[in-house]
Amino acid sequence: ACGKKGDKVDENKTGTEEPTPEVTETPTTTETPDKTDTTALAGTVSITGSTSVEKILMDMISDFTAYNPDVKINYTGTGSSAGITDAMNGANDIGASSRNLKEEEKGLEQVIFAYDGIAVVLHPSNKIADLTIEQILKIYSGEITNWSELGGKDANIIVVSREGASGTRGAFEELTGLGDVGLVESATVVEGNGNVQATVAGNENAIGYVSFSFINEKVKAVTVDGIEATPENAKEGTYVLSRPFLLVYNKDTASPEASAFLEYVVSPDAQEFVEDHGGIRVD
Amino acid sequence: MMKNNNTKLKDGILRGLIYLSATVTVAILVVIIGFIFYKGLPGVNLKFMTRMWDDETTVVDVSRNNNSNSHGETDYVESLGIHIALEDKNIVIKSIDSNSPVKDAVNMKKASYELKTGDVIGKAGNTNFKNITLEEAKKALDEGTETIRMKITRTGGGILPMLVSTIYIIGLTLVISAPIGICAAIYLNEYAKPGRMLNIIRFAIQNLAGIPSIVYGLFGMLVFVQTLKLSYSVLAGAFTLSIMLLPTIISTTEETLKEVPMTYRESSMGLGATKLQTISKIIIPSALPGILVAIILSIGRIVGESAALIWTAGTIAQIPKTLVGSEAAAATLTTKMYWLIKETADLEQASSIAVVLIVLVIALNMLSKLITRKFLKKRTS
Amino acid sequence: MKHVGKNEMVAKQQKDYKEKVFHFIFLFSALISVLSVIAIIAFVFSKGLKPFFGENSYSFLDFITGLKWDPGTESYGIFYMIVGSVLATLGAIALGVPIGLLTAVFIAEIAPKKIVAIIRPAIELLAGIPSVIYGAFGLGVIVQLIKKVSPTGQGESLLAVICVLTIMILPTIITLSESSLRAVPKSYREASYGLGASKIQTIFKTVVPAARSGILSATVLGIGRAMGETMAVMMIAGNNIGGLPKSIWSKIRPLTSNISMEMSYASGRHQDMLFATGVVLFLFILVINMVLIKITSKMGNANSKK
Amino acid sequence: MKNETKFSVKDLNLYYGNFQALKNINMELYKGQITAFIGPSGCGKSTFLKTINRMNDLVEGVKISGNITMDGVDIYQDMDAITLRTRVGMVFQQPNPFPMSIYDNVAYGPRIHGIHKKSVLDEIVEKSLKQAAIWDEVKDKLKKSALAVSGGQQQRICIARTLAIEPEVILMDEPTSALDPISTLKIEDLATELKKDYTIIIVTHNMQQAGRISDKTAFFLTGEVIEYDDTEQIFNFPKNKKTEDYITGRFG
Amino acid sequence: MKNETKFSVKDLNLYYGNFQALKNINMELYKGQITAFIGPSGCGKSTFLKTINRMNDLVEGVKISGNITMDGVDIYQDMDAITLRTRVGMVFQQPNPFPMSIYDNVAYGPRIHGIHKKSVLDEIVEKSLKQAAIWDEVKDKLKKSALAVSGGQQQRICIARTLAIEPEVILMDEPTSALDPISTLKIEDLATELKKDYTIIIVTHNMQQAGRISDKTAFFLTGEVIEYDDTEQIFNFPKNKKTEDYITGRFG
Ligand SMILES: Nc1ncnc2c1ncn2[C@@H]1O[C@H](COP(=O)(O)OP(=O)(O)OP(=O)(O)O)[C@@H](O)[C@H]1O
Ligand SMILES: Nc1ncnc2c1ncn2[C@@H]1O[C@H](COP(=O)(O)OP(=O)(O)OP(=O)(O)O)[C@@H](O)[C@H]1O
Ligand SMILES: [Mg+2]
Ligand SMILES: [Mg+2]
Ligand SMILES: O=P([O-])([O-])[O-]
Repeated sequence: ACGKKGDKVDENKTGTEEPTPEVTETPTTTETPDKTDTTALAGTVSITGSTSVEKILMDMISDFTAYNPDVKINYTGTGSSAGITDAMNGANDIGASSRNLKEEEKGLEQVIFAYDGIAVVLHPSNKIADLTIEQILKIYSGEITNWSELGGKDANIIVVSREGASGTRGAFEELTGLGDVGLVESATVVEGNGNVQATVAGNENAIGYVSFSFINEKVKAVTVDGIEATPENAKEGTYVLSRPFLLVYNKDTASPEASAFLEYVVSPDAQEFVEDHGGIRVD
Repeated sequence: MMKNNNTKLKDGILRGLIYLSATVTVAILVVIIGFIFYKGLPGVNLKFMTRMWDDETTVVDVSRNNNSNSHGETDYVESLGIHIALEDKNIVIKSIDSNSPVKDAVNMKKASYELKTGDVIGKAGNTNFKNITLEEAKKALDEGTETIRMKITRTGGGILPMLVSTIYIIGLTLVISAPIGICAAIYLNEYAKPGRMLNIIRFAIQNLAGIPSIVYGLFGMLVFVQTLKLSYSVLAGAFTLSIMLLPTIISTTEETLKEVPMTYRESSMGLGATKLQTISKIIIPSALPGILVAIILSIGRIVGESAALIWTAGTIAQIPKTLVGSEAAAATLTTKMYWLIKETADLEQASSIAVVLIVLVIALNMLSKLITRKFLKKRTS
Repeated sequence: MKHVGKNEMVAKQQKDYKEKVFHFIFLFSALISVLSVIAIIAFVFSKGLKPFFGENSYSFLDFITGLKWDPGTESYGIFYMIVGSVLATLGAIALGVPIGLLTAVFIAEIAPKKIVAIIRPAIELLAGIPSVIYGAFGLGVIVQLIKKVSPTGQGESLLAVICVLTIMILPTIITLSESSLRAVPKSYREASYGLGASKIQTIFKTVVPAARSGILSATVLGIGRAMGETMAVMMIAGNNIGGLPKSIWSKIRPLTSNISMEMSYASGRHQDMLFATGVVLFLFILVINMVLIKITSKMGNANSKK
Repeated sequence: MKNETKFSVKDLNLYYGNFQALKNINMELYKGQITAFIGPSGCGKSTFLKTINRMNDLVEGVKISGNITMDGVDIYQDMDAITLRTRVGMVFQQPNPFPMSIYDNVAYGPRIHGIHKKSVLDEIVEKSLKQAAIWDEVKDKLKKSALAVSGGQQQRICIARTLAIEPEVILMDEPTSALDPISTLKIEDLATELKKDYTIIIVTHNMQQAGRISDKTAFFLTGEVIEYDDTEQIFNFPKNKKTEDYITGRFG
Repeated sequence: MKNETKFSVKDLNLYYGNFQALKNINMELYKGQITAFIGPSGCGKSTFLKTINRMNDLVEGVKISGNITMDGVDIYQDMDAITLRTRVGMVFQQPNPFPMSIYDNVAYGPRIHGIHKKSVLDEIVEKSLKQAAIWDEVKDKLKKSALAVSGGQQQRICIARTLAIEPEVILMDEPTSALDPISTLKIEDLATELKKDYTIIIVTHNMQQAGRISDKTAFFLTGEVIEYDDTEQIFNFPKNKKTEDYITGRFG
């Protein structure tokens, strides 16, 4: 059930917007419970990287290993860039990324298993409900520093960003154009989606950005250019802050277990978990 | 020369400041411990201490039984001998009959996997239990072939893996660093010739003890995890911590060796003992309590360490099965606590871990006191 | 035992053999320890100095005086971090030493035994609490409190770091100061009382000055601890990517946070720069330790004069 | 002038916890004289000396009954310990200068009592060091550590430190036992010199010393005063057999 | 039996680094006698004593020239230090039993030398403690810590510990200076008793002690042996003025 993935990844296709089902043959052995076990997969697969994918990936792993009890899959959330770096060094079997690969990272194979939106979040008490990409850029680059400039109350904007390893940050900077201007020096930098969410939840004047799966009652997601931050809108492409979730790996060194898992993540069963956590299915 | 009021006033002010400072110190402690226990204590219970961290999903096969003693209850699945319930949109096993076949369930490897109350049924046969009513679930479970295949999820939420991993890392680190550190201290104190060289070595060791643990983490990640390809593993963590602890172990041990009176060495040698005999029979036994305290202090540091471990042992909540490789990655209680705050902003659960940590620290403190006291008694009696 | 027989000769040879083996084991352990010391130093320095030498090198001056850290644009300035770290450390010392010293005075000189029996273990507990817990406390309490009063409207700040570091160095200062206060000979106290001094006068004019070297080295150790703390400060510092702190309400990015935040994904020059940050930390600690050794040797002299 | 009472001790008993260290002491101590306390180790000499300036107050678990008056005033009832100690200075067995400069050592007492003017302090320091017969030896190194001089010099600095608070009485607890013979002689001379202006009470384990310098001698044994009389009397015609045994070196 | 040479010391010089602690010592020490070394502090008594069982080997930076023979064998050239120390036992100034039981203290030496049989050890321990005149006092608490008895008893346990390795010579460095008079007498008696079977060399600062127990006495001064002769001779008719001064207490 492996070895067919060489053709799955189009080397030239980056940042592809239309969710292309990567795997056409269905179903694989793993999701047909009535078939008696034909797989003899055994071994460990280590995944490191994006923290945004954690919730989705943990469910997928749990499900996959239930059917493949001899396979153990470890996931460590270290940030997308770290996962990609690890994959290039051979320090993991699979890297998880919440942004597209950069030019210098293109040597790796990739499997897109979900799309996700990046929600721009404010404290629930903040009156502001909509921001344009332009405004977001200006806030993050330090051109706008007070909420009153946006029609809010007179208070300094507390800009919260992610650590450098974050794929969410990478995607956010790319999609807003912040990458070219640079983050405002005084921005608060915290590690992890959780910390962004907590910091924004704890400060009326803060603004942050998180994966869709981190939207909850403690923080308020604004509409961007008037479009609500929902998976549907992101899928349609009207909500512009969206990016793929990918798994990256080395073609030459991928173990059968790793390959099987890479195949599994785009299967319908697995894709259900994507939906469960506010992501966008690829099929 | 009479005391003037000025002095009395000054005395009073200073005395006030002293009391204030002591109060502040105690208040800080009370507030911190109070905060942690207030947030964390509700989450500490037996399940928290004994369960796995992650949910565990398993596919099992169960051979139904056919003794039909129909109750007709909506929540009773006759053929499996279990009561089920709908909790949070999940179908959960509420109770299991004593002769229920689910006790003989086997997983995909045909190994026995006994179901327990609290297990969540995710799928039975071809029916997905997502958004299902109790009736539908009962029906799906009652129907079908002789063996039914079910997907079972056993909920986690416990810190057992971190407890075990912490113990592993403590054990491994001490196995590496304690003998080397103690032997090195013996060499430096009993064998090495005093002089410039020894002073330089001591200086270097002393310095190393002050280096921030994050620098050790940086070193460990690059050398052990990446260059030596140990990956995030207990061994990489233990190596890193060993190097970090060596200086402390060496200098504390040297201190205690120095406290062993010179006359013990002299009399032993005077009785014709060799150096090694003197060391093993007199010096080490006399220094043992001090060495033990050094080791307990090291355990305390291992328990509390995070910066040097996150990037060497990883943050995976699992019971490590090997020393290196991906099955060896292991989060300790402290690293997991940090991870929780960073990824989930769940201060409550993090505090629950903190409660366990504080209790652990108190226990270690008491242990080292006990040893010192025993030692003092022996000395004075 | 008066005469050396044949058997005893054999036994003696075995003794010699054992003696040699163990000598070797002890030496070997010492060598491993020394090697690990050398390895770390060599490794950290060689990686950390690499970016400043050879072709395409990064200007060391830009590194050490730079005010912006943005690996994406190849700017690696750490001056603002040094300032942040140093200010945080100084602040913690300025608060922690007086409080710690006075608490030590309370324990060593004033408190009745029963109270000491409660406070001392409490302080030992404070010393043993993992730093992450302090971070959590800082995040959950201190940052929230500061946010309420800060003109910037944000709790993550130099002040928050100072508060948490103060708490973290308190046990070090208290325990070391206390033991050096206790080590002051009774005769000094007697002499002072004999001259008609009050208890407080005796404490502050005689006992504390006599213990000053111990208190100083406690302070120096506190500095080292504050400078090297990582996880707790990272959670509450703000970690801005550039700009000097302007007030205690400003965010800072401590040197340790800088390493910790980026080491997971850094590679190439970026990684070397993190090592360079490590080297700077290393040098700070080195200087601090030298001061410590100076102080302890001075203390040794003072004592031997007695 | 002779035999004017400075201290009057009545029915003094002192306990360290349950151990009775002083038993029913009654004694008059006279102005302008040197009184010596002798007796074997542990007999209570130091303890008694310390009751006179209430240094025992600092020891935990001490119980005292009876009373001591100085110039007719009860020192335990009607005087606070700090005033008392300013009037009754003390010199200890081990020279114990503070770890500061010689000048600061001597100026310590005056400063404690609120004198901070440099010129006044300078004067007090010089005068006290002169009185203690050490001025010439240390006048060039007043700013040097007091620990950097010999033991005998240290002891005289300590005496100067005591003199600087202008006490009326000086208590000395074996002030020469840690010193060499030459330093000892210097201190003895000094004591004889000082008795003109001060009342001096000295504890010594050295019979010759007591004989050489004191006017009165009290012989202590296990917390009791066995005999108390003029020094000449005690040394030449002891009334008590125990005193005689002790003086002739038959025990102790 | 008298005056049979045990040790013969020739042109012995000893340096601690650059400091010469022993200067050109020549001396014969005799079997079955007690030889006492006396002299003021720092004159080299202990240093010389330690050269006899090569304890100075343990000190950094010691240089020794000249030679010492025991029964004609050069102890620095032809004997290893461990064998020598088994034959020449040593007792120190401070009683220094190991922090273990009385039994284990005495059995330490024999065990070191490979004796592990319980019955044999029991015998050795009992015999040694008896020889050291302490058996009756400790026989009921052999398993108790050796630190839990009085100083005098500790010192006798240390002597027993030395006797247990059956040395030929016993060196004692001020063995009674930390003890009370009664314990001192007991140790002196013991030494006189032991000299029947052992050659004893004792360093003492106590002239009376040297006079009471020794057969020969050597007087040391700044690293030199000023006079060495029969004890009676030294104490009654010292040939050297310095010896006389020291013995009569005129200095030191
Ligand atoms: N703080 C104390 N607590 C309990 N007992 C004490 C204390 N100080 C002294 N003693 C006891 O009181 C007795 C008298 O002691 P003191 O120091 O007065 O004797 P002394 O005559 O000065 O002896 P010495 O000549 O040795 O100085 C002794 O038995 C001593 O052990
Ligand atoms: N390890 C050493 N290093 C340097 N000098 C030493 C050492 N041991 C002793 N000395 C010096 O050698 C001289 C002789 O010392 P030794 O201990 O033999 O004197 P002693 O006669 O035993 O004196 P005491 O009666 O005080 O014990 C002294 O001046 C001493 O300072
Ligand atoms: Mg006394
Ligand atoms: Mg000596
Ligand atoms: O953790 P990230 O998904 O932002 O890389």
